[in-house]
Amino acid sequence: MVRVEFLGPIQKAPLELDITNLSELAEILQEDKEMHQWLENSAVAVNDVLVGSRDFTLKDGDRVALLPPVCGG
Amino acid sequence: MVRVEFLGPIQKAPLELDITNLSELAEILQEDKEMHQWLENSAVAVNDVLVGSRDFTLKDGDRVALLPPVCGG
Amino acid sequence: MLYLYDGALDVPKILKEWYEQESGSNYGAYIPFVGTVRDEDGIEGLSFDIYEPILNSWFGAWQERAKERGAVIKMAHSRGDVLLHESSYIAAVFSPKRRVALEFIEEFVEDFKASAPIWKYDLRGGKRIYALERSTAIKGSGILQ
Amino acid sequence: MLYLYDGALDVPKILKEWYEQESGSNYGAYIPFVGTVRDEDGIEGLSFDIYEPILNSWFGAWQERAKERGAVIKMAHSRGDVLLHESSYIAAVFSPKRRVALEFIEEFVEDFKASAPIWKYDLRGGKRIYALERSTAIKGSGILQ
Repeated sequence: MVRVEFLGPIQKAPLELDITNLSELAEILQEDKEMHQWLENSAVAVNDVLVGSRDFTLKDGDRVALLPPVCGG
Repeated sequence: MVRVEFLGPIQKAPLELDITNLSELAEILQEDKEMHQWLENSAVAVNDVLVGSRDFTLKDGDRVALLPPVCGG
Repeated sequence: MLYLYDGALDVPKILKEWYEQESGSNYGAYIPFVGTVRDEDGIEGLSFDIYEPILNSWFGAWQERAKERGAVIKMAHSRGDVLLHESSYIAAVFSPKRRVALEFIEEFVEDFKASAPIWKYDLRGGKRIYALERSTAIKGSGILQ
Repeated sequence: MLYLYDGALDVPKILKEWYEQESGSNYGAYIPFVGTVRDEDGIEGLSFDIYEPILNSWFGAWQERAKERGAVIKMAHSRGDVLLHESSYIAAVFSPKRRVALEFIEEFVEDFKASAPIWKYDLRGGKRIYALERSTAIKGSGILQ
């Protein structure tokens, strides 16, 4: 299982999904209309490391996080 | 009379001179060998305002200052 | 060193502590950047969420970059609510050289704004409203769309 | 505001006073630059001469420039001797905007180094030795040669 968390202002509970790459995650999240905006402007981290492409293999126990636009300071 | 002061590290007592422009001051100071280095690298202020050319008329009571290279901080 | 606090920062105390921490380290330049909440657009304050694991690794990479240039970097940030005229952010660089310090603080603060995983909310009527229009998408965003 | 002190600066105190002076002014960014005497080349410390009339007018021109950009600038400097690891110089800018503050502190500090009528001496064996090789001729120097 892969745990998916939505950080900061994204109002969505974490998911536990049986997926093997980020493309599968993209397909699942695209079905949620409220996520469209966030899919456009969020970055993705796997195990707390930012990932640059959706061709990314996931293994059991991986943690995925969606990071929407930031504004510290 | 014009009062001429030497600021910072220039070890020279102030002068009271009867001069009417900065060119006359330059001629007088060039006679002092110890001043050669300072004439090269010093800026000149008249009444505490920096002056950009030696074509500068002086009047009675003016104060001239020589400012050698600076290093604040 | 990265310091996170609940609520507003005690700016004089932090600036003093950092100065004293490095007072024997032979750095010639110390440049703190202090960010304070402005009274604008009728907000009551700001509020912040921080995702610490990625903030820590982002900051660690900057510490390495500082080290390569003989410098040290420190940062403090607030979690939760910070009211008008209170401060939520301090970044500081210590360096032997003035030029390195001036360049470094600018690069650091700009990358902080663009990359640090911190989310800002306006406080209005006691509610937190995400400041989307002032936020920046992290580089590489949108790969799931 | 320009503050001159005999000997080393009390950095935490000055940074705190300046922060508190502007705490209600609605500035979003406060960037101090602190200069500290480094232990190098076997010196015992530094010593400074200041020519105040021209320093005041130079600083006044910078205050005007700051005002045009909605900012405020403050500066403190030591007169006389400052020992190793003590501080002799603080400049700070307050601005509503981060970008203005970052650009302004850099421009100010660089012009300070090139133009402010302050002379630096190394302290060695209790003597003051003019630091000519680290000094900068003021723009327009040499008109009397």
